[in-house]
Amino acid sequence: MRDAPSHGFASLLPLQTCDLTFTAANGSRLIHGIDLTLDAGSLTVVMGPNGAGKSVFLRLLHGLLEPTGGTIKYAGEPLSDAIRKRQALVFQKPVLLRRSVAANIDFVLKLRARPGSTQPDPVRRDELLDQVGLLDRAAQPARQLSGGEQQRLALARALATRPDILFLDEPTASLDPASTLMIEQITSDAHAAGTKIICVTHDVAQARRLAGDVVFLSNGHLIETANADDFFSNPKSREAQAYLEGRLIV
Amino acid sequence: MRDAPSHGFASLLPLQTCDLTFTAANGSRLIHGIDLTLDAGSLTVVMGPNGAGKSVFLRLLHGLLEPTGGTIKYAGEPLSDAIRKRQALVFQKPVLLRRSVAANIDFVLKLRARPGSTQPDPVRRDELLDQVGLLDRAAQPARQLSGGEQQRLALARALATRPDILFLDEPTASLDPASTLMIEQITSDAHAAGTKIICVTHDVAQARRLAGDVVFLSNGHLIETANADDFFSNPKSREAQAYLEGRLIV
Amino acid sequence: ASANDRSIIVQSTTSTKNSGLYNVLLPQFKKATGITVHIVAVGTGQAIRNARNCDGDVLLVHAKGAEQKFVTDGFGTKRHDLMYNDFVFVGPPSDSAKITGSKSASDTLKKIATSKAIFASRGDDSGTHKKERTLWQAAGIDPTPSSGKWYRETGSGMGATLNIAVGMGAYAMTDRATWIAFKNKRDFKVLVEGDKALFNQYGITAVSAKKCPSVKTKLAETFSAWLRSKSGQSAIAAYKRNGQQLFFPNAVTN
Amino acid sequence: MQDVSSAFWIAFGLVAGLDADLLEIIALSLRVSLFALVISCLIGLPVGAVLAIARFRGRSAVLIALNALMGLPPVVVGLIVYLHLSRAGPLGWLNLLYTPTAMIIAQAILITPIIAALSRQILEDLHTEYAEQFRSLSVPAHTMMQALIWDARFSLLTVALAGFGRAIAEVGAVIIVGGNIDHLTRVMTTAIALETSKGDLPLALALGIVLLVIALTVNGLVMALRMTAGRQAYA
Amino acid sequence: MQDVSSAFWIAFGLVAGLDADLLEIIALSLRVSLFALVISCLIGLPVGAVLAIARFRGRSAVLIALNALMGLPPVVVGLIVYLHLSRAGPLGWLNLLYTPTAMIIAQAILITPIIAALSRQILEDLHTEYAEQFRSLSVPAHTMMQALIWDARFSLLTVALAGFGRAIAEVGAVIIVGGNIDHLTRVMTTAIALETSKGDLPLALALGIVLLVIALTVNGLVMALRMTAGRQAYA
Ligand SMILES: Nc1ncnc2c1ncn2[C@@H]1O[C@H](COP(=O)(O)OP(=O)(O)OP(=O)(O)O)[C@@H](O)[C@H]1O
Ligand SMILES: Nc1ncnc2c1ncn2[C@@H]1O[C@H](COP(=O)(O)OP(=O)(O)OP(=O)(O)O)[C@@H](O)[C@H]1O
Ligand SMILES: [Mg+2]
Ligand SMILES: [Mg+2]
Repeated sequence: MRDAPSHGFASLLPLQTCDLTFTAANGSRLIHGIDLTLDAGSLTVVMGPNGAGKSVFLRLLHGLLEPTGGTIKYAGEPLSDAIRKRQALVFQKPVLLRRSVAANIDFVLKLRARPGSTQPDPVRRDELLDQVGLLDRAAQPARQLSGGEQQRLALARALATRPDILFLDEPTASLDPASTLMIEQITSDAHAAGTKIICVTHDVAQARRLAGDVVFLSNGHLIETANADDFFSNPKSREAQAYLEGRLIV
Repeated sequence: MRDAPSHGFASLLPLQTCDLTFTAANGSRLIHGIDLTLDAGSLTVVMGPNGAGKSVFLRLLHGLLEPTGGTIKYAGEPLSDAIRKRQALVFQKPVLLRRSVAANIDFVLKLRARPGSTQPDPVRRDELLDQVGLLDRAAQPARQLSGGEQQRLALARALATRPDILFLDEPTASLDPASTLMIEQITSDAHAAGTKIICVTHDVAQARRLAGDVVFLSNGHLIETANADDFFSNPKSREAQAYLEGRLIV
Repeated sequence: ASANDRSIIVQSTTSTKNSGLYNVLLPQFKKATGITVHIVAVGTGQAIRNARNCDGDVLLVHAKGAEQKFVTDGFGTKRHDLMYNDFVFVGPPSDSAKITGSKSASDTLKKIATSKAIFASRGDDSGTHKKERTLWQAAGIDPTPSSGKWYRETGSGMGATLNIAVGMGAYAMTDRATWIAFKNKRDFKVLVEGDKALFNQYGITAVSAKKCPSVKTKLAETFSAWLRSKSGQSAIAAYKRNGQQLFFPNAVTN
Repeated sequence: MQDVSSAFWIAFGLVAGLDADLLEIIALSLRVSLFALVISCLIGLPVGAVLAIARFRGRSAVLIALNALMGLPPVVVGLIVYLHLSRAGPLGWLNLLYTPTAMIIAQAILITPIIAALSRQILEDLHTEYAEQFRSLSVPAHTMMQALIWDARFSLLTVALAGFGRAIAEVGAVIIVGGNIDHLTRVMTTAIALETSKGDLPLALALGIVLLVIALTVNGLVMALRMTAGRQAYA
Repeated sequence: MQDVSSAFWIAFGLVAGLDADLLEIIALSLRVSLFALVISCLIGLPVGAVLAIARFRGRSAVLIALNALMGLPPVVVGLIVYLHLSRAGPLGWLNLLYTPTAMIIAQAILITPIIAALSRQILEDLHTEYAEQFRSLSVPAHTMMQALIWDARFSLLTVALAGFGRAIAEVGAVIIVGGNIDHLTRVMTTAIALETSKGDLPLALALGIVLLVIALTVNGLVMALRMTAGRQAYA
């Protein structure tokens, strides 16, 4: 079984943003001219206080929001439908279909199935559910799951697409310690198999465990990008220092 | 300003459950005969793996679900509308009205206003928003808030009812470190002012900081209740030990 | 409409209404008397029924038997002949039953029945429908077993029945006023006319205050009397569509 | 088919000419149907909201009945109103038969179940989202109803527009209780029925086109209002 | 008012007697309206779904037009179908005028906009919830439409029932294209109109009651089905 990229296409990386800007319909600027390059090889963790714009930033990278300024390039190519199909995003608040747990996975498997084979593959579905510890819940309505179970299902659904780039928005926010470690393991495995992981988290310990490099946002600005070891041992910006110390950033 | 109980009514405590049982419509038993007494004076933290039944348990205590067996008593009285009105619950997935941030608070203030005064009190609303750091967002649609901001708004809304018992279901799951400390401070303050806090969390560090006593659930069973110091230094049950060590509980 | 306004309600057949006759009569009447007349045009049965419920001050229909029963039951003061015209048979020019030029209504109906040509009957118990049934009876034919086959009972007003006849190329019997005023004739023509049996008498009856205390009998009588007076009768005679006179006044003027 | 194209020309002429008679008919149509709509919303929305939130024995039966009442035949409604308002009827002394008021009553009876049944569905869908939060806050039923109706107001607009459409297009009921009396109770639909029975199909169609233009205008105005409101306050 | 009570007795007698003529009329009413409903759903639901998810220039205009079409007057629909199917019309050679097929066509035209407009609203409400997730998964439009319709199927039932109600209660269009011909195209509503014009109000009302009983039965069956389905699969 592989959750890693399933094809021999060219890499999507490096991911480069240039003066990336986003202004909401109500006129407030949520992302201020971010210039950033993310390469293959290292697991990227995005950190920053609540309301910093982390979720908006992921949405922009994944093409769910249209930048109001600047550019996003994947291996030099502008974001296209073909590129978007090779990405997956686990939302901070997962939206599950009003169907059973299994049907939520089946929906995605059918979507990504080779043309011709319209039946989702039950073996792969069960593998995925097993991986996130939900196999015995396959028949249950997805919306009845507990908070942590829903988050795990959303991750399994994202893995079902075998993405080249996986965006995770606080994937373990309401998971118990064991599930958290389980998800971290799955994430590391995917990373090792060549999937680029870009993960938002507030859990500093988790960030330390996972991160290869850290992107720190605050107030819509890119404050700092650094190698993880450097960032945690010696954050350069005042904002990152305050964040790590649990102080309010003013 | 006081967020503590606003009246001289008799205490709702002790809270006692006797053989509390809940079986879902699909026949699966989610809560298995829980006998528990919670007293005033100590802040209670509820812990347990994902799917243990923590959220269901809070719903039962708050009267959102009808027990299919056993009893719940507040200071010897069965749960009534009058008692429910003196409680508040911050949901794991907060449901905000499709209105502005301010209107979400106003809705509750109007609801709890003395008969006759139909206008919500703008001063108190601003105090509440300020307390959770959302004052400058008052006019924004609540559903546009970031994940962490939504969670803080939900807490402010619960505080607006000046509850005697406050149930918190993972209130800091997606908060940044500073906001987490801020919410912990608000919680401790409310506790100090006499509000009984019953808080679900997966964050062991947080539980250590807050808990006076711990209730540990697993698989719908009450596994252990203990003084916090005892629980963290020397958990008695195999399940609690495994949980604290981040091992999967089988 | 409060009780003291100078307005009355006439329960009328649709044929008089659709012909446009009221458009010339009512302004003249209003000028002469100051009374406003409201026309409710419905099926004959419904008109009589409404009048029995005291929801009209005057009844103007063409079903003599039913009108007389209305009066003997005490709902009307007196029924008066007002005017007449005649019924005609219309149909497509192809005329598969070859009824063109038939001398009598009986002949016409026999030809239609034997050739099983489609015939659109009102089938709504209206004055016209009652007349048609009498004619079938006189011809010695019972068309009802063929209902739904060549005998199509439309259960509709005259105009709707003509629309249907035109739509499916069926024969139909209609009063001349409706036909002349009717605009959806296409290639349809009058094929049979002139038989005495096709005579069509309109009557007018004021609703009686004995059964219906709320009716404005006085105003109703004024309307009835005016229509039967010289000015009313000549106004009826003067009304033409496409150069043709639609109604022939025959009230007994006094 | 020539009729259809000539109908467009006639309709154009009618609108361009702004005939006083036509204006009178249009005004009455709008007055009657909008009035009936307001009454139906005042009754139907609360009924829909109550059924959306209340759980009681026999609720399914009530929902079945309410949904079935969407199939209330206009002629039957017309007859029932007629029998009540007729001078021989219990309310005959009100002298309402053959007046616009009678038409408003008939249309309101006709569309209230539609408003109630459709808004029930929309409010219930929203309620599944809000229910626990409301129950946690011990929100009283009437506040809950208000909040649901307010927060679903933009979706409910479509329901109201469905009711308006049904009312403005309706002929069976208004012709019985209104009588289609010239200059008194003639509305667009009864005028169309009259011209049809006269065989003047192009004119009937032209009036139909005018009626659709009216419906379009009303819908356009509502949409414009909705967009202004949506921009000012938050949806 | 006596008429109303006697109507109940007559209605009772009609149902108890199970008159063959009445059964024929009931069967045709159901056949025509259910058939029209199926066609309207087959067209209206996808249209509603497309409008719920698609964002394009002029979308507001399309929505205004669609909502306005809920106010399509039945008589006008009847006339347009009549002019097409009439001997002189472009489709005259099909010989469909005054057949149940013509009535089905007319009713389908009448209720398709209603199904489309109302389902658009319900599907759009669900779509605001699903939209980002779908877009993230690059779900193609037709799969999205299917998923929305499937996941909202219980709410859409109310829309379908509204369409059914409109169809079964409708008289203006079917009487023009069907002709209310005895034993051929007479349905409940045209029979009611006929008895009304004959002045037999109790019989007309009785037929109205029977019609409502039919509507109740259909709604009851649908509700029973829905509950069985809701119990078996997950909503
Ligand atoms: N559509 C919108 N219009 C206006 N402001 C918005 C909109 N969406 C989000 N915002 C604001 O943008 C800011 C950034 O939101 P975002 O969800 O990206 O924060 P975040 O960094 O993910 O925070 P959290 O850690 O709480 O999830 C927030 O303050 C939010 O209120
Ligand atoms: N209505 C329901 N019918 C059947 N099972 C249900 C229902 N609601 C919840 N469950 C199941 O009950 C179990 C307990 O759910 P609950 O939400 O209380 O868990 P939890 O302890 O809060 O977990 P988490 O830490 O993930 O929030 C879960 O396994 C869930 O799938
Ligand atoms: Mg976020
Ligand atoms: Mg939970």
